[in-house]
Amino acid sequence: MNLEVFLGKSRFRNPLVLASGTFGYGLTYTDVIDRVGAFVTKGITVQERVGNPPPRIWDTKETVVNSVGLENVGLKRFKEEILPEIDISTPLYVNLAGVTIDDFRILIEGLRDEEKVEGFELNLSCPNVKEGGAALGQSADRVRKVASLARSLTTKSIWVKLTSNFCDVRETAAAAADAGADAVVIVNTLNALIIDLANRKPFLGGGSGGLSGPAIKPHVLYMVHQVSKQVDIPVIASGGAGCGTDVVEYLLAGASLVQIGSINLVDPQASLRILKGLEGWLKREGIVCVSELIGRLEGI
Amino acid sequence: MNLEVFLGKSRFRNPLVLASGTFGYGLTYTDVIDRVGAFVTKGITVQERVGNPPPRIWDTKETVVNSVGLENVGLKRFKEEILPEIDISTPLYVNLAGVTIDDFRILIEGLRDEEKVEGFELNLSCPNVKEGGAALGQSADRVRKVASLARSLTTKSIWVKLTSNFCDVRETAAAAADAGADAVVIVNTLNALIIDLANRKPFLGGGSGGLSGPAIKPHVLYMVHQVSKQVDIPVIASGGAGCGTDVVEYLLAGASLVQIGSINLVDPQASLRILKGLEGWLKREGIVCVSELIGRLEGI
Amino acid sequence: MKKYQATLLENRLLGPEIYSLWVKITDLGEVKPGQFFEFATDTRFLRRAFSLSDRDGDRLRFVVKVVGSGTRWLAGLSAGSKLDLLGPLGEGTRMPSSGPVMLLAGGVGAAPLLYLARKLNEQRVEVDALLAAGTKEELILAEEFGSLCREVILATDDGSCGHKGYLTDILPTLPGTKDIQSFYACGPEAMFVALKRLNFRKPVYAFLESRMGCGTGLCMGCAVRGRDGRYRRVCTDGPVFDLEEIEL
Amino acid sequence: MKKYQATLLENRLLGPEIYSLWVKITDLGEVKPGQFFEFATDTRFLRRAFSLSDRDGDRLRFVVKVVGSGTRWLAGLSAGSKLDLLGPLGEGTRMPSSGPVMLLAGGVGAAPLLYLARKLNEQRVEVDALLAAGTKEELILAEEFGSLCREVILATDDGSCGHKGYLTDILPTLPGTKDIQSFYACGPEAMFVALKRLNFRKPVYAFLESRMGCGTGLCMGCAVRGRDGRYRRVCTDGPVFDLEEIEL
Ligand SMILES: Cc1cc2nc3c(=O)[nH]c(=O)nc-3n(C[C@H](O)[C@H](O)[C@H](O)COP(=O)(O)OP(=O)(O)OC[C@H]3O[C@@H](n4cnc5c(N)ncnc54)[C@H](O)[C@@H]3O)c2cc1C
Ligand SMILES: Cc1cc2nc3c(=O)[nH]c(=O)nc-3n(C[C@H](O)[C@H](O)[C@H](O)COP(=O)(O)OP(=O)(O)OC[C@H]3O[C@@H](n4cnc5c(N)ncnc54)[C@H](O)[C@@H]3O)c2cc1C
Ligand SMILES: Cc1cc2nc3c(=O)[nH]c(=O)nc-3n(C[C@H](O)[C@H](O)[C@H](O)COP(=O)(O)O)c2cc1C
Ligand SMILES: Cc1cc2nc3c(=O)[nH]c(=O)nc-3n(C[C@H](O)[C@H](O)[C@H](O)COP(=O)(O)O)c2cc1C
Ligand code: FES
Ligand code: FES
Repeated sequence: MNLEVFLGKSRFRNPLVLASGTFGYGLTYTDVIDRVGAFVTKGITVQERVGNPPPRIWDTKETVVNSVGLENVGLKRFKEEILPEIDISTPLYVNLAGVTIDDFRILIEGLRDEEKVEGFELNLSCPNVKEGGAALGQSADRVRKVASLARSLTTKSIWVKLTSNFCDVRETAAAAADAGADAVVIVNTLNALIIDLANRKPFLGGGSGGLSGPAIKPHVLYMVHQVSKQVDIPVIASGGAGCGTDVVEYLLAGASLVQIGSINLVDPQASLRILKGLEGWLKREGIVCVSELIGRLEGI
Repeated sequence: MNLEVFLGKSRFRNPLVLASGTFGYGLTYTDVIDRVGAFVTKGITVQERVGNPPPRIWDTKETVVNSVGLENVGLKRFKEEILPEIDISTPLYVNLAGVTIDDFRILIEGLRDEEKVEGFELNLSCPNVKEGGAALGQSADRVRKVASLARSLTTKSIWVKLTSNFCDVRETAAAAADAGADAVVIVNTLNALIIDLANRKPFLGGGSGGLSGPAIKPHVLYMVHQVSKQVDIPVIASGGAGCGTDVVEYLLAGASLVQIGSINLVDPQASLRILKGLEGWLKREGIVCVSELIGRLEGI
Repeated sequence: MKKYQATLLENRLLGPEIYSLWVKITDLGEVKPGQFFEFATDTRFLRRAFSLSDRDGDRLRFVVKVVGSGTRWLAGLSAGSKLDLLGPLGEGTRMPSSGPVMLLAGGVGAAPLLYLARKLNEQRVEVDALLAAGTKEELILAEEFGSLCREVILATDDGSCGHKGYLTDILPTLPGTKDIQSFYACGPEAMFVALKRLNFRKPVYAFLESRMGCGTGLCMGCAVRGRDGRYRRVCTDGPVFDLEEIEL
Repeated sequence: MKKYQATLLENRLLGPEIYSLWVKITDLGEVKPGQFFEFATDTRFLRRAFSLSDRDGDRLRFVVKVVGSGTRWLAGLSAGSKLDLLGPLGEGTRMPSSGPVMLLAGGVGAAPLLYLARKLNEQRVEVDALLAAGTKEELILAEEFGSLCREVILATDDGSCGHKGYLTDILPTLPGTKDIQSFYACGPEAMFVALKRLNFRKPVYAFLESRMGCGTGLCMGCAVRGRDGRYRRVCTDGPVFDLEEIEL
């Protein structure tokens, strides 16, 4: 059975990707990392960030809302303290979280010569303070600018992780493709507000948060399908995947890779279970190459 | 205890509204209708529509995906066969589902002289075939056009029910407000795709569907809060409300009325339970006027 | 229609993945054959529909086949559990003015027909039953039908019990069907399609299923297409339809 | 850290909304005091964290206070139920090199301290315990502490049992605290704040809680602010911290 997926020149041993923010920096559970197709770090910002005050997490049966607030060590410490410690056999993607376009320049210039780094995932969902709180990813123009800049700075892989909040993700995806991105990631968490009724204020320390988990899968599946029809570059799905058949569904809908996110919080070995489920399904269906499934949804 | 809410000149006996498509035409369970603030009919189109082939419904613990496909009797039969039979004491809003702008003209002209009709809810989420499958509600320009036309045709209340799919609902809400709408409804269902893996095709007969239910509440709550800060007209919330405190949360986030949707499918008397829950909460908190709560979320 | 807090009295395995549940509801009025109840489950947002299969005063019997998480949850409940039920729902079936009638059950489709058999029996309408299933183990409720019917004919796809073959293969070979005034059928869609092709001169009433939203006529979720191209609601227009009236 | 299928052996009411659960796990290695397990529940996506409260070979004890739907679900389980557990998690607490030490428990905070008392006992470190709670009924595990500690002092807010007053009111009035080498405290946040104000010359180790995402150090969900302004992860940096090190 062949689980390999190729995105342009890049090879992935299987279509599973550990999603940013749900598997740390890649220093722990490396036995799991070594079994998936790719690993994406927690979002790295130019300056170290302490993140949001607690509480940072809220959940129901089928959703998680997080408001970690991009707590991370910042570019310098990531390079000096973390990167040397990372010891994995799986392609390492660094999630770059910039607030301004220039942040992305600094981040990429800082990391583009690191051999260990296979590519970058541009996280365009941080609110841009200058432009009035809108994230860079909410305008096709700004997405094009950031992606073009990134393309001009490095030959490493560039994934653009988009937001669907308050924008048309089909347009921003097209802009990323135009600008030369290697793939788009559909999609970051949905904006969410949890209210602490007793105090009539937001429950999460950061005010609002991002909704993820199994409940959003049907919505993200729809978006992945639409975007993959719209753009010529590969689409990477991210939203609620929790078992082998979820991965198959995303592949059929047009994704080339599928990120595993919130479920890692329930079990750091979830990916191994998902992989097993995927292999079992392929075997039962007599499918030899997983990549045959990509975009093969019928009747729509 | 005063549960009344006023939207401009319109009075509602309490903030609960039975959401379109989840309570039929208003011919059954009228004892429930008579206890809520307003009732919205299933979407009415110019021509009768048979709707989508089954299956039309799919669910998880916290979500529903429906693909009814606007099955309805059409304008003529609604006027001649349904409207005369409706016998309720609660303001009746007719949900108008147009594909083209002209559809809305026909629908409003057809119903504006009906005394029983208190107002219209413009459902701008139907894919517009002419403009390439995008719904009218996905562009601020088209929303402005439809809302302006509606405003010019009638003095009855006009609610504009918006979509958050592939657009910035803050912009479309602002356009509706500009055009003279009496309120915006945030928000219609999220696009969703369910896959029938065995056949590698969409599970729902209509291809794709709309996601609703408790899981989307945090996301819709966020949007309601953002839109209510953005526009000067009242905001009506729709998304996952299932108990009295959900209604309170929506009011605090800035909604003036709260629609009760999917939960009606679980129990046609759900609104009565929600109303009781709301009253109980108000009593415990010593709040005399429910309208005092609107927009009173602190610290964000 | 009312909401009931019911108590599960007994939950017993009846066949492979098929369970017989007896529940107790007080203050319940008349229930017509074909009417159903909507059960809340812990695993799904929407309720799950089950036809009344038998009744003894305030004790109601349901037969549940496990096909997904909601039915799995129901199957796992033990006596004493509380159940949240809505019902009775649907129009139920019209009762025949005269017999004999014949009941045609495919698999778990036997469930609602048993209650119909009891009601026909009470009204002294003569009734035969043809019960078919995949295997002997899947043939359920045969004894109960035996005590209510003039004749009970059994059939299995694999011949492990009774006639060997599909219900619709056996039916035309039976000698006693000539004087049957009407048929009541419940089973998988394929069975209805085949029944339609048999082209009886007598009415065939089909007990349909469909994925339901509300079960109360509010959502148009439970569509079945009529011969006129328009959809019927299985919940409030049915769940029993004249086989002639619907398109399969 | 491993994933375990555990069997619930006993679930018993210990106090108002407080339950004692004994579960059986085989193949479990050493667990340090302060370490915890993450329990999957039927009502929530994320697991719920509970400290090991006692251990007898492959039988583990947990004490669960009902505060929401996850804990409500656990409280409702009966013996024989299967549990999906992840653990042991966290660094646990450093063991003192010498005694005597004192355990300071507020309410259900007694739970992890009991296991610490047992370990201290095994290492022949002398240990006292001050157990405080709102009312007599909420004072739990006093007998178990009694069998392991040199002295057990009880206190309730309402005086219904032992001293009357908050733990931090009683503590300074106790004669024997002078020779205590270190304190181990677990209780509500307000208790830690008050403890900090008492300004002991001896180290106070605080067993903290926080809303957790993963419990395994992956998500940064379980933040507690350190004196340096940076957040610590309660799950992997703790859950036990020197009270001096953290900001409350
Ligand atoms: C009026 C009426 C009366 C009924 N009476 C009875 C009765 O007496 N006894 C009885 O056993 N049943 C009866 N049913 C059927 C019963 O309601 C269903 O079996 C039940 O609702 C299934 O619920 P579930 O959660 O277990 O399964 P679900 O998980 O909802 O699945 C149901 C079916 O849909 C399929 N499905 C779900 N999602 C997908 C997907 N993405 N792609 C492809 N397929 C999918 C599943 O494979 C399965 O076969 C009745 C139904 C109706 C409408
Ligand atoms: C390391 C560690 C060890 C622990 N050990 C134990 C132990 O031994 N025994 C024990 O009983 N507990 C222990 N806990 C605490 C236990 O994990 C929690 O009580 C449990 O997770 C609660 O889950 P729940 O689903 O029942 O409650 P939840 O529903 O998650 O609620 C938890 C609390 O958050 C509040 N909350 C939730 N949502 C909101 C909102 N929107 N607005 C305002 N407030 C809200 C609730 O009111 C409630 O007080 C420990 C925690 C940690 C981190
Ligand atoms: C706790 C948590 C932290 C996250 N942090 C980041 C992050 O730093 N950068 C990023 O791009 N996405 C982040 N995400 C989003 C996930 O990578 C993923 O895109 C999203 O959760 C949807 O997928 P899921 O439903 O599988 O979790 C985070 C998600 C969670 C739950
Ligand atoms: C079965 C079903 C049918 C619906 N039909 C319509 C409709 O005809 N017109 C419309 O504007 N919204 C329709 N909706 C959307 C609801 O009115 C509501 O806005 C949405 O479901 C979100 O709210 P909820 O989570 O409370 O259900 C429908 C929803 C459901 C579940
Ligand atoms: S299930 Fe809702 S109308 Fe039939
Ligand atoms: S709970 Fe995830 S890092 Fe601590």
